[in-house]
Amino acid sequence: AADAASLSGTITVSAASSLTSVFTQLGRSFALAHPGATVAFNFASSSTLATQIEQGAPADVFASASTKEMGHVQRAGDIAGGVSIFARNTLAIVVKPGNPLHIHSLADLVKVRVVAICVPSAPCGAAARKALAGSHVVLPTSKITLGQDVKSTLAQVTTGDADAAIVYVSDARTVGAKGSTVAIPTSENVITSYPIGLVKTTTRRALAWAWIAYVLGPVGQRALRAANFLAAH
Amino acid sequence: MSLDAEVSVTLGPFELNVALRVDDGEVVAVLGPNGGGKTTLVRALAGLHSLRAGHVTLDGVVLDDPSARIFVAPEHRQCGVVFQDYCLFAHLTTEENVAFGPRSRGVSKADAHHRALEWLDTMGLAGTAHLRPDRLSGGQAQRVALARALATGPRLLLLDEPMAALDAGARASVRHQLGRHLEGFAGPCVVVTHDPLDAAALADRLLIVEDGHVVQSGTLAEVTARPRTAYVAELMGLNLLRGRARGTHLVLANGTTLQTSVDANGDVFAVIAPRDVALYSSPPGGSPRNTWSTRVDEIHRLGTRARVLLGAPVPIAAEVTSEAVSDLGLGEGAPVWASVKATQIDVYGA
Amino acid sequence: MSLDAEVSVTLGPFELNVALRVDDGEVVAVLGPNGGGKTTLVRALAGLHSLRAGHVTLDGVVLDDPSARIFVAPEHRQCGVVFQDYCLFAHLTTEENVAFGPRSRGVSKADAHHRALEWLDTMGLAGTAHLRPDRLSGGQAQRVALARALATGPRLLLLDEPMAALDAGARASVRHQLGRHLEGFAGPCVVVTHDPLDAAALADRLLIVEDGHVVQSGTLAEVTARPRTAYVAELMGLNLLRGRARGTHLVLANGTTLQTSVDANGDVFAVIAPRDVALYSSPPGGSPRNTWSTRVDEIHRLGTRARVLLGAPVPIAAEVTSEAVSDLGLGEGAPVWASVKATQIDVYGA
Amino acid sequence: MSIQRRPPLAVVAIATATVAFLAVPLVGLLAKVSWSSLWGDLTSPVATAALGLSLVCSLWTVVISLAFGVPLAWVLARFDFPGRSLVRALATLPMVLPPVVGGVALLLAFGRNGILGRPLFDVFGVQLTFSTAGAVMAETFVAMPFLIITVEAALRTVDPRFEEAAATLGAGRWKVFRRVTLPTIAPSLVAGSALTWARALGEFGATVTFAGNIQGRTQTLPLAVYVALEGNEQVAIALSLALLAVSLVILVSLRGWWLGAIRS
Amino acid sequence: MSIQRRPPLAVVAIATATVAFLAVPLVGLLAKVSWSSLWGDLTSPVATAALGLSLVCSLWTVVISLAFGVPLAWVLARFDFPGRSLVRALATLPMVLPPVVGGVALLLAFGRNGILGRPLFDVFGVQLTFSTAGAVMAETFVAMPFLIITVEAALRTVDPRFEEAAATLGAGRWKVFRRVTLPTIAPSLVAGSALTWARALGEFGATVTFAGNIQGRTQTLPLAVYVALEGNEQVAIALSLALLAVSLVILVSLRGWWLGAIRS
Ligand SMILES: Nc1ncnc2c1ncn2[C@@H]1O[C@H](COP(=O)(O)OP(=O)(O)OP(=O)(O)O)[C@@H](O)[C@H]1O
Ligand SMILES: Nc1ncnc2c1ncn2[C@@H]1O[C@H](COP(=O)(O)OP(=O)(O)OP(=O)(O)O)[C@@H](O)[C@H]1O
Ligand SMILES: [Mg+2]
Ligand SMILES: [Mg+2]
Repeated sequence: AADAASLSGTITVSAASSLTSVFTQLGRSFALAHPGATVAFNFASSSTLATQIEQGAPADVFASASTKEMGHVQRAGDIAGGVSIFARNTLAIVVKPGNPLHIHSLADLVKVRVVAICVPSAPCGAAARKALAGSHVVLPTSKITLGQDVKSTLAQVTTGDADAAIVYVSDARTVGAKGSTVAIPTSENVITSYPIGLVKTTTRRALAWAWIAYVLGPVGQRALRAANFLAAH
Repeated sequence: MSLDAEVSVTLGPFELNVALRVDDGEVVAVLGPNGGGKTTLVRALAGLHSLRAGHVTLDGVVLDDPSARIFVAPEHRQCGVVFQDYCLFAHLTTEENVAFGPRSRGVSKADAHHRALEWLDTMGLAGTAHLRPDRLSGGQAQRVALARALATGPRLLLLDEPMAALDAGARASVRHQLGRHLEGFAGPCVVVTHDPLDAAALADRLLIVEDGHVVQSGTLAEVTARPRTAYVAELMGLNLLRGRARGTHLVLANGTTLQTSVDANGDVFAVIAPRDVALYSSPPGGSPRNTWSTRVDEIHRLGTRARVLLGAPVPIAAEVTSEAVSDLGLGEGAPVWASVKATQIDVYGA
Repeated sequence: MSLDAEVSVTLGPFELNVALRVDDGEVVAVLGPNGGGKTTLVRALAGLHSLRAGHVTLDGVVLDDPSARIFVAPEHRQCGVVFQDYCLFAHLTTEENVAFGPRSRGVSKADAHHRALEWLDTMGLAGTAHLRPDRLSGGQAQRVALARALATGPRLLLLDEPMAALDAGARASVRHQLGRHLEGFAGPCVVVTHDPLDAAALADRLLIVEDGHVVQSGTLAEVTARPRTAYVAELMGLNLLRGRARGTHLVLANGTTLQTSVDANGDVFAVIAPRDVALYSSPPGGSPRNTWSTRVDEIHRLGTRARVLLGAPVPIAAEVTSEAVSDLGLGEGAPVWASVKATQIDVYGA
Repeated sequence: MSIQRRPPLAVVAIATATVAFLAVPLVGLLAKVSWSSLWGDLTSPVATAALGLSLVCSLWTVVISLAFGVPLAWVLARFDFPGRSLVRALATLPMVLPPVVGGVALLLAFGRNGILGRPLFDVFGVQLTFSTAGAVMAETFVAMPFLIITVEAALRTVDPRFEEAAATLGAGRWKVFRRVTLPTIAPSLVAGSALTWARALGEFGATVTFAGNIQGRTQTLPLAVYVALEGNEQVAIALSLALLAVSLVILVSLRGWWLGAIRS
Repeated sequence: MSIQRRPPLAVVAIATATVAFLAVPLVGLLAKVSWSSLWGDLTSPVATAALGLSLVCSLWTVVISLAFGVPLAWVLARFDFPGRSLVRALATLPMVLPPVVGGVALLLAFGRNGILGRPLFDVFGVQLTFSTAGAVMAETFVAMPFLIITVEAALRTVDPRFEEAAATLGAGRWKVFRRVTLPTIAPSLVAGSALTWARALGEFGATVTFAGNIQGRTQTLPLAVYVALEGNEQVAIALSLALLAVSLVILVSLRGWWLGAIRS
């Protein structure tokens, strides 16, 4: 680690909104571990974050929910050094409490009125499409409602009137009594990766690296696993 | 009778209490000082103020009676109203303004516009049919308002100073046209005016409203002969005095006594025409029984004549020629002698 | 002289071309038929219409001159204006309305309100100081407008029918007050009015504007004596004829010849007072040199007198008593004989 | 001609700055357009469906808002009743609510398990969520307050004496309202409709939450833009510009036409 | 007293239905509140920071919109210049733009690499993204058009003769505007400000895109609600209700006070 002086100040971490609760919690423990340092978070969808960084917004670290957005930013030359995968995720089906329509697999989804899936460009949407294609399930567009991110996709079932949603396991585990989770077998499932990297224009390089190391390190990984993410490797 | 109304309206601190009967075909002129309640009366009759008490009956149909909980909405009263400030619709042309009433009463569009054009023509406004009110002069606007009210073929006509903004020529001719129309008009008509000439030309009867009350009513001749308030006297150009009569002596409030030729007793009004008041620079001799010395308060010039307002002890006006004013060297505050013949003081019970 | 203006304004199809000079302390009354351009003139002088050509000069300072590209904004002209429709600010009380001007000219709030209250008092409106204009009667509103214009202490006064809505009593007293104020007023003043009495009482000079042009100007006596348009003649209650004079013969356009007592030649105006026109039911004998048979067009009743409008060949009005009307059995369309003495026809060059 | 003075320089400067502030971002968007692919982006089935749906839904929103909002505005402006200011505030609140929460609130009221939605579904079999009607409903919920507030304010400035004059001419209340009141407030009515329409056209959060994002049924243009934005910014910008162009044409042309129509 | 008639039944029915439509969803929200945790949810540092920031940003938006939007509205309403209807439409477009695209447009204009943002940063070192000023800017961009449109419409209905009368009394243009024009359009000014404020208060898409979602700096209440929705819907509803309550109080009290202040 670098010397304490360079580890004080504030960094801004642009993070995908699915990381909201786990990163908020990690930020607090990071601040405790590094007195004088604070982490400010900027939670939004990965693509919004990418646009902001391309337009020169003063972020120090970018934690994306997909390798695609990260690739974008990287190709634009806005990332200094390499990127690391710090977490992974996999899909599940969430249905109404008690599974009234008896959904047990992706194929059963053709029975329902409306399925909520993330927009194709969002990482969860790309993954869901890949999974559906992999198991040869074709859903007509009139049965698909597109959620702009995982949470709003999930909310279409928990709050709204959609019958099923394909979301990340990490999100599916939070539904509680408002829904039931149907697991997707590994053979039909898809795994997505969460990359993190240093934004080139950062002025607090040392602190930013410290944060990345913290997320990749044991504390970070433990917290991510507790939040139902899969380990990075 | 056709319009029978007893109007009690309260507007904040102002109270109006007026009883009024107007026969079919009769025209009643309402006169009175500013703020007397004339417009309020018109609005109450039109249904724009609801009565606190009393009633309005037109052709035996009750239009408003708070005690019986009857109130007929303005649009069902068939009153033609000319408003003091015209209230022309700014978004409609003159023609459309006049056609509005017939259209509202279900006349077909073509007929309504035909009728509107006829009325505009009658009012000498044919050329303005396509103009919006903001393009009209004040007098033109007033004539449009008149045409608009008449075009509905109303049962009751309410005209609030319908000629105040007209020029002298238009005034005479509109007054005449209005007079003819009113003669032909079957229903009752109420005209508010400040001009005794209008009243004389148009109205059968006068109603003087002051401070929310009727202070006098009757034909022009009756009202002129026996004014009962300062306003009426001033309107008719007369001096009005109030006092106690003892035989042919009239004692004013300030103790001054005038000699009259009428035998009376008790509280009386006395009327003196200004032209019967003679002015002198020194004590006059001769027959006039009432002669006193006073000062000039104000001088109002009226072309070749002048009105000289005199101060205590008898505050009246004298009308003399402009030459007399200069001959007598009159100016405001100047001393002067005044005299009135006893026979030129008319006395009647208060 | 103090106000010197040559006003050319174009408003759509309407053209105004008026030259006007008013000395300090002088009051000029502008009269004319509805739509003649009086209000337009006032607005141009106040800077609310810009000139197309000409100039407005006040105290030697050019306020508007399109050729020199000079235009002084209304707020820098120090004109007190009373608008024909008052234009009181609906969101301010009477007092605040009157105080608005002084406040705008930098007077302190306390002083402005003090001054406003004084003016309201002068106008007999002390009781309405805290009211909004929608609570005022028409006459009260007009007096507030007058007070508001005077309270700014203007260099030039422009009054557009300042007394049209006043009751007879208030009218005389406001006319007098206004007259006194105008006497004390150092600057030039222009009063638009329809009432020759107002003009007589207030103005030194008259300007008659018809259809955008000055058709006549001069003192009241000059204008009365020699009207040059039908409007002026009607205003003064006179009959105006136009024709060619050959010695003491006057030939009208329709060929009718009248005998006069004035030797003249060429195009002339002839004036006849209505009371000098005598009416008979059969051909009269006697001295009058002009006698003809005609029909009654209209009858306008004026209290105890009536105006009888006669048809061809000499379209003039006769003024007779109401009794005469019934004695002669006059009605509209009735045949009648008329006569005028040669000495009662005044003739002057056109 | 009444004098037309030039506006003071300071005001012109401020106004210009304001226009610049509002316009420069739009110019920025224009600069980003890839003109070569523009036509293809705009004529894709997804884009045309979304644009059509947006127009349909937003116009319905304006119609419904006029039909229901103007009466409410009239009652609020003209009648004194207990709780009036509360009702007025209530009518304003949907504007303040973050749109997504507005969508949640609509779900709670009109969703299949909602207060009114459950009986509606159980008795009539009507389901509003995931339907075009639901999209219109979401837009109306968010946009109608703009109409109500604008029209109410305008109604308060109408001089009642003109309405009174119309009544004495025999015009019933409805006729007075249509022939005198409405023409008088025409500018505000047009302005309010434009605000409502614009708000509805840009509506995103409430629609996506309540009505969902189903292509061809509830995927209005902003939703399509969002979907595109996550993947292909070019398409998103192209769609946004299409929205702007359509709005521009409609706003400019409608204004003149509408003002004219009401007055005649 | 002028006659006060009862409104026609049909109108009352429509108005009531409208109020119900707008109110039932709010009732639905209320029913969802977990009252036990409400106090804790509302007094968390995140919630109070977001609420404070929302109020600050939205009030700044109103102030800036008044300062810049009213002059523009005046110029649009009173002066005829070539391209006027284009400028008016331009001022309307930010309302139509989906807010997220509005945010992108703002980035393209005022981001560090934007048309104006780059010189601003290079010369003055001013960076608007991720700053509270940026949040205000985003809200202003989206909300100011509401003020401009409302005020312009109102200005068109003002009778110029009153302004002329004021001018002859010696009031300069500024004084005429302040003492005659503004009081006359006060209802619309208040309405427009309320609309602007409400729109700014609910603003989400443009803010999150342009200014980011940084707690205490740019995380306004709708953004906090969004973040809360990711985790805990209860908190999101509690925050929304706080927003509603604050709006209710401000709208109801401000209206009376403001109208009074302008008139006096
Ligand atoms: N809405 C109102 N509220 C309270 N008082 C009012 C209202 N309208 C009028 N008044 C008062 O009622 C009185 C009568 O007003 P009204 O307009 O009837 O007088 P008017 O006789 O028509 O006068 P004018 O000849 O000047 O037109 C006035 O003192 C006026 O101030
Ligand atoms: N804004 C305008 N545009 C076009 N024409 C107008 C406009 N304003 C007035 N006019 C016309 O100009 C003429 C003169 O109007 P003005 O108001 O000056 O008459 P006026 O002499 O004051 O009449 P009145 O005695 O009736 O008040 C009228 O014919 C009127 O129709
Ligand atoms: Mg009156
Ligand atoms: Mg005039």
